[in-house]
Amino acid sequence: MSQNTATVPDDRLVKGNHDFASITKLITDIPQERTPLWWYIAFGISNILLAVMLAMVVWLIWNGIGVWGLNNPVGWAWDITNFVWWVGIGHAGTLISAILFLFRQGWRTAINRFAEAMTIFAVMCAGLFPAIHVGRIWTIYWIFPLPNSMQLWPNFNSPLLWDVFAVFTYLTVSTLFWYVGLVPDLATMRDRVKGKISKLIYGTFALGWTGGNRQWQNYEKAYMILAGLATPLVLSVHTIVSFDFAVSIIPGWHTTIFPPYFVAGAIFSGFAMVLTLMIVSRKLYGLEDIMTVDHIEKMNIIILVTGIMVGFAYSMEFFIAWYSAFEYEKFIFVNRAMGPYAWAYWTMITCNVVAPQFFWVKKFRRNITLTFILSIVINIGMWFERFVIVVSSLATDYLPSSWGYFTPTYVDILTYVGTFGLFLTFFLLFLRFLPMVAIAEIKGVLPQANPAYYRNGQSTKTQ
Amino acid sequence: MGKEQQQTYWRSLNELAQNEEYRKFVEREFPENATELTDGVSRRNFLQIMGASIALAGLAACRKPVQKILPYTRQPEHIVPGIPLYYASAVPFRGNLSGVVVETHEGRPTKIEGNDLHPGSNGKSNIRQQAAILDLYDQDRSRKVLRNGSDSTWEDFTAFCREHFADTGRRVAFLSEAHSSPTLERLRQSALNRFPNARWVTCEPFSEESVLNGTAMAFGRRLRPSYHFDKASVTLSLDDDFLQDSDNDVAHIGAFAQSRALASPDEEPSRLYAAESTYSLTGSNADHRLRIKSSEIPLFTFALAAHLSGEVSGLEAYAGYRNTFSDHSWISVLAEELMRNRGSSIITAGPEHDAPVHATVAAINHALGNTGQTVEYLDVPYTATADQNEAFAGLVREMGEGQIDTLVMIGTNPVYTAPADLDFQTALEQVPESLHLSLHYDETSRQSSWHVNRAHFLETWGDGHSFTGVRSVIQPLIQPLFNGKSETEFLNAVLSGEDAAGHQLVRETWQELLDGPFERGWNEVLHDGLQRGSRYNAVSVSLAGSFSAEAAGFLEAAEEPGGDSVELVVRPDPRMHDGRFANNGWLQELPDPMTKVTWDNVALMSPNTAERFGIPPTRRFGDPNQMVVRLRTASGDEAEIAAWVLPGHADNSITLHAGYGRQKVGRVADQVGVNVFPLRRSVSRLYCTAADVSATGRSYVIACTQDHHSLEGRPHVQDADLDHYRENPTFAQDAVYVPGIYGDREHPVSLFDDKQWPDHQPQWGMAIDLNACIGCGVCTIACQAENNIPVIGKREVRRGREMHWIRTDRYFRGDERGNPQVMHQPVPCMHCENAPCEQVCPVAATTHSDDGLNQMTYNRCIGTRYCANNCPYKVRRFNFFNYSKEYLTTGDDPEIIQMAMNPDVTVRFRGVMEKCTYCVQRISRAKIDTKNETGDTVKPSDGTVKTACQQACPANAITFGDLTDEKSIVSIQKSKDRNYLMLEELNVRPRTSYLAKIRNPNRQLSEPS
Amino acid sequence: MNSKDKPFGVLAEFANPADLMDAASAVKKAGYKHFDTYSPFPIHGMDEAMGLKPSKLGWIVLGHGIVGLLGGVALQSWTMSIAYPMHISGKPFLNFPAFVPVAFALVILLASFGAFMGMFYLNKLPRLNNPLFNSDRISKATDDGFFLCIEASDPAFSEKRAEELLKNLGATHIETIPA
Amino acid sequence: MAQIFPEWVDNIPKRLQLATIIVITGIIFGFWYFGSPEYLEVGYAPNQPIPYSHKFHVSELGMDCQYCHGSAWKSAIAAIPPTETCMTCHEYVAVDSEPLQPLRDSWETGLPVEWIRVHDIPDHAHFNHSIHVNVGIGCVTCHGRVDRMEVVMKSESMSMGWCLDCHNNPAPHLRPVEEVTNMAWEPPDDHYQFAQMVIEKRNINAPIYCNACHR
Repeated sequence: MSQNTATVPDDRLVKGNHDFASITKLITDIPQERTPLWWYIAFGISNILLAVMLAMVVWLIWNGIGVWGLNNPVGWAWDITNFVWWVGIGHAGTLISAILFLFRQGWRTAINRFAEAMTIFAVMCAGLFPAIHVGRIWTIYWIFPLPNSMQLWPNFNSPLLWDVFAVFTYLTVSTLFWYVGLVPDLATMRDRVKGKISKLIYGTFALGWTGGNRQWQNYEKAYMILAGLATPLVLSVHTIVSFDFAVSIIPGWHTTIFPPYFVAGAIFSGFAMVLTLMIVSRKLYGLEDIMTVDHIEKMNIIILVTGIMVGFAYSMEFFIAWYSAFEYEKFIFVNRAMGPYAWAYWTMITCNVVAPQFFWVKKFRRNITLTFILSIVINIGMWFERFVIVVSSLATDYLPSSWGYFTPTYVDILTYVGTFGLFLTFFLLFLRFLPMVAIAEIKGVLPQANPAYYRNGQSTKTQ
Repeated sequence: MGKEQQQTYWRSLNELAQNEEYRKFVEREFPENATELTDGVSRRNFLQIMGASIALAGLAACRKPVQKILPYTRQPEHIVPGIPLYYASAVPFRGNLSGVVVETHEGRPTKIEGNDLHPGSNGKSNIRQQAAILDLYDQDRSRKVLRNGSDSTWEDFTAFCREHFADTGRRVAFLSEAHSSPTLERLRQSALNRFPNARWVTCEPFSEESVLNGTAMAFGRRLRPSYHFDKASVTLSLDDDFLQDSDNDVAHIGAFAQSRALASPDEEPSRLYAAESTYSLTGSNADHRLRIKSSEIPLFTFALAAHLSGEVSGLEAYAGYRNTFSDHSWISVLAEELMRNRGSSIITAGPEHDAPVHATVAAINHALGNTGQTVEYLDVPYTATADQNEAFAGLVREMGEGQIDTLVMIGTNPVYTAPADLDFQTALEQVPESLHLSLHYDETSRQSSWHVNRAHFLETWGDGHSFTGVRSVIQPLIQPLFNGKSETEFLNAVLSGEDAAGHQLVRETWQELLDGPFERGWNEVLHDGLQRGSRYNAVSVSLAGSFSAEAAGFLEAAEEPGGDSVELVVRPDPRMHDGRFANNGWLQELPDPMTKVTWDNVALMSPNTAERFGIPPTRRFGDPNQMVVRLRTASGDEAEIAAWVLPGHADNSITLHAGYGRQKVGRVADQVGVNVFPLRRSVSRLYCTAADVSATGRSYVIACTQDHHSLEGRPHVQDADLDHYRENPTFAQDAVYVPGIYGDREHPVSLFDDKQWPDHQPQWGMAIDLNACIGCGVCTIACQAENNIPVIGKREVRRGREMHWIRTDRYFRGDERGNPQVMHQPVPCMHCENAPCEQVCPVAATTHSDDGLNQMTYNRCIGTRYCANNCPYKVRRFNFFNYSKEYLTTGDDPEIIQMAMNPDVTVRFRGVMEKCTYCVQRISRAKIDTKNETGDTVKPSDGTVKTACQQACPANAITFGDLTDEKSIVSIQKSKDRNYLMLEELNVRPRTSYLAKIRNPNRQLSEPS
Repeated sequence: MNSKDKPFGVLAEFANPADLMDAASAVKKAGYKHFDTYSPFPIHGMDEAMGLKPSKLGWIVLGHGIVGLLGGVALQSWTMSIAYPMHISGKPFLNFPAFVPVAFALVILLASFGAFMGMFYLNKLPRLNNPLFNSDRISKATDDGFFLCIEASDPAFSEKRAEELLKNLGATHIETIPA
Repeated sequence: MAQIFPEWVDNIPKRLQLATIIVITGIIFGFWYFGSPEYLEVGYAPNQPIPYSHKFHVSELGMDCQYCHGSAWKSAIAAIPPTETCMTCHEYVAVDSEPLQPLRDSWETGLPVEWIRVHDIPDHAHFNHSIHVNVGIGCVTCHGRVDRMEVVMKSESMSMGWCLDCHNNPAPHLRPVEEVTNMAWEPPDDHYQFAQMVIEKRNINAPIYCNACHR
């Protein structure tokens, strides 16, 4: 990369003896060759799920929030749980693209495109829930500061409003970031696809990119800045999401440790989800050379680290609860572990704290199957984390008289399942029609991309 | 049973408002009352159904919907549209009236309040009176006269009467509910004169007959004991729930609360002992409670009398008598206590207990010199001279033998309520002609040859006396919605075959009753709601000579029930009574004060008894399923009903509430609960012993509004023994350690400069005295009536979505297997100054008003429920479905229920949050009136603004007013040392504070077991 | 495509990034201004080799960021304290701690728009029709080709001399691109 | 490679920018103007069952508002007069006029005349006439020059914003209480001092908190 971005020296980020052309071919061929059968099957299933979700949403809006299992103490349950869960997953993408970029982690190039796409679709799923969880969705535009004949404005003291701004910004910025990264590769596609129509389409979105250095210069700058902006953003978004709870007064919600704890959790689940998707698609598309076992190991290390952070947060919560000498706080945490929701709590602990410990062992870190299984286990665990926080705190708060137990209805469940339809539909379309790896960036980290490589013979090729 | 039936208050949502019949019907019934009433759109508009309906909105999109205004043609005097009018009337119950004032809006009665002038109510009311409005607008009331089940008319009926009763030799039997109406009495006499072979029997499933028999035994006259709890320093309740199951409960509660009132530590509150089987509301307010089986109550009573016989004269009859309770620790202690408080003590016994108990109680009271002090014996001319329960049994026998050829039933529902062993139904089949007057086409109407639809008391003229004999006229507020007839009109038709108006009948009677110029007296009575100075005479009594003989007899007969044989106790339901209120959604949805169960009756039993029959002694949190038990009496009658563990219930005793399991009566009543009258005998009606209990293994879903009944040691409800209070008067305030601001409550640590309320006058606040509150729940109903709170049905309540703005939390404390204490705590919105709900609302739908109210703006709410989540008191209520629309637009003619709505309160739409507003509509009215009168201030004088709950509360537990005026009652209450804030440590600064409860236990009596 | 006799420029292809870089610095030395190098990925040190001034994008972004900040603070302060002041949880109308998150989000949002649109503006994109595309080889520039194009618009341009120079710089292939 | 796009395509972006700007401003303006209560509400003047002319009764006959709408001084509602009120005169005046037939029908049948509502505010807004009238807000302030209306027309938007405009600054709308029904009243030059005096004396602080109107 240009003067201000020298990557941390890391040999053989790309396995196999690839040159520029072969890489181009490897990746740009995917959208060009015949659509494989499995894709149609997967796409069909996703569409069915999507249809289910839409049906549930219509049913909800037609009848009212009552079709969910909510009750008087428990005003939020699966809706907000799913929201936080999806947003959390949405964190990996921008994190990989932005933070790893700033830290010059060359290996990110193999997976960032992929992870960013996942981010955008995950955030779309997340955004759905705050929108449909309101009682009168037809008035939801009131949360935007629009001038109106009532002369009323939203309440900027409300964490929920902060959330709206944060998530909206996050979605927008992630999308811009993703698109900027795509432009040179769209140009590559434009120059390789055969069909007239495809040429027109790719050409249009490539915006006439030439690959001229005068363009590269501004491009690099823009990418830098966006990365610089996205980094605090990605940290702030889940911080603000955690404010929804931390700013409240409910024991189990009103916790200062939430921001870092939520961010760690988000990265944790995000990486897990990236792994899940990556392990599948690298196999299906034979990209083992680009998304190598080294990548998987590196990500497993991050999962291990964040997993430990999350575990630490869990224990810290208990300590602070005891240390605060605040009886309601104490009760709520003991109650989580022993009370009516103990089953959920221990599921969470097993999945989030115990499971990642496998990754202390290098053999496990590099074991694809195990990684795949654990990545799924972790996402289950992280869903339960949010469930435990949201529901168990509300179910047994200050006044014992108003305690109540939450039981989901089929609408709760199907709506959640349905969001996978939404997510996968978009993701499959992405895999099918867009270069799923940042071609230009991969080329940039090849040894032969560095002029020095040619100066002193073959020496740099293998050192 | 078995599976949960969904309780459909509303059959289908499609039966929507605009039906043409009602249009006509309104114009026919009350053309004088037409303002904005007679066309769909504007009526809904006027009823303030928020945001109209989606349909209307759609319409508005294309064209402005045309809305009509329909002015009066001839405007009645006094009526100014938009200003409610108040009329004095009276509510009859079991033959006794309580004076009320009825609020009407453009001719629609919308709210009932107590009548300040009436000694029976002192401006207060109970749940039955509050809920009476809903009975008036009950769509399921019978609307026509029926002859053998097929449509007929009132004219046909009168014609029939003329023809049928022409033969005065007929063996006519009149079966009437209890009454105290001079007019009805007049007609009764003429009836008995007209038909020499006629007989008149009073039929009340739960009556004061055995009380009267008791006094007859003791004093030789059937007299009604009237207790003055305010004068008593010691009260002993023998299985008597006098705070709830009484015709004089409002007065009782007031007096009782007064006797317990504590302005400062050095005052001496009264003390209440309760010996009972079930855990009654009265028991929950007792300082000492003894849980014994109802079948042991007589023994306990006799033992007490025996013990006292040594110390006072008048109880010689009991001298030397001994039974298992003679050595009970309570007996000696009670005896000592009662001796210490001669003349200022009261002993009462449950009205359903047999005569000997009441006789003994009367004897003890008399011997202790309470007669004339705390107990009065009233001579009630409207009670029969003979035992009506026996008379009823006799009548049924004769009916069965075919000796009765015409049965005239004025009210009452014996087919449903009569004791099983009498088998009234088959007896009724032997009667050729049976005439039945009733509000609903009920079980008895179905078996009768004539059914006449009865008018609600708010629709017709009537009269009667209060429990203590204050005479009132029942004045109608609206023309009969369904052309019903009053009992007087009915009986008059039977006698004369003529259709006389109740108005004229009542006036005729009162010609005799009023001295001085009639019209003036009459108007005075109508205006005041009572005839001043009228009351039953208290007679001086002395022990009857025959007493000792009788006593010897029943002492002889008193047998000891086997220790572990199970007794079934059938009591009137606190809400349904004998089932006559079963079609009232407000009462069905009001949680039972002790169990918090709604929409069902259950078999109450102690944890030990439950375990004995294989029922888990504690419920799993959040699990609505209850085990169903099969109960079989010795005589083989059966009922299957869900078991409910009530800590503190006597072991080997099962309490059942009557009034449920009614069939084909109305949308609300049908299929709710189980009918337990079949388990009842005609002799010793209260309980039957040696019952057989077995678990069926089936389970049944119960909708209970309080899942968790322990306080978990939290300091929300502050109470203390009198001694402790005297040592540390501010114990309640000191109970909570308030982090950071301890010892400096005025200036809590805060990120912001402290906003000092009040910066504007007035500032509203409320204080709730837990020492006065007995937990009856009338505040909930009063609030529901005032604030248009919908009934949501069993399924929604079971899901924990109850809508009540003020709830009464009930906590048990202590040994659940033994005799735990109970605490009642009414919880409305606290109107926190630093309200946590406000800051989290993204659209500022809940904010603070200048006068310190926590406002909920429904029409701004988008329904995130974040505020409810963040409310530490969980007082916010969410419209999960379109409850109001279902409640107000379903049924045959929804407009009827719509007429019950308060036009000053917005009806909430689906998806919005709602909560207690401190009755802001009343506040605004008062502020505006004050401003209009004074021209400058918006500060109403103290007491002008009363919240609905405050106005109804018979115990005066709730005070409300302006905090900027340190002379206001609420300020004075809040300045008391017992005053404390719930969850003060959160620094949300609730405007609603509580006054701690003080218990007054007897040191000699160790912890009650 | 219009028929101006003047071509768009001379396009030369080079074997690898290193050669391209050398060529670029040479062309610069030769006094050319209007030229550009084309490569499938950005090449280290090419900016110096071509003698490009640093990008102005940063300033555009800064401007947007400031607008976002001021706008955010202004919006919240005005609505909460002037437009319709409401008592909320006993907090002051100007509750700045609570305004931080939204203001922050708006800064990021506007700044990102700045970076995004600024980049395309500076790169004069979108430009779907580009004389450069008249060349058939140029499409390799997005694959594995390394090109240098001296444009006719350069004052010092003459087709002959440009071809000469580039040939000497070891171009593997040279063509003239019609305008 | 050959060009994919013809040359003219390069002009599209600029044009596009221009177009979007125009469209967006158009939409905003459209909402602001056509969506406004002023546009939707003001001028609503339905034909009534009886062509009652306020112009004639007020201007020509000089009847006072209170004669028919007296409840406005006592109650929240300024009620439409009962048929009775009309008949006090029309039993003798214009007894057989064709347009008055509905009135006479109502008088005989006892069924109300079905007037069409002109001034209608949402169900969740509880407006109280008495408090406004008694501190000196003129009828004309909200209802316009009814004395000039043959057919009653809605002359103000009556949107929440419209209410707030006055509640935020009531002074300009205050007048002596005895002038409340005077349609033609013009504020004198010293009106400002007068208003301040009234606000002082009557301690007028028009509430803008929600419960003032929404209960």
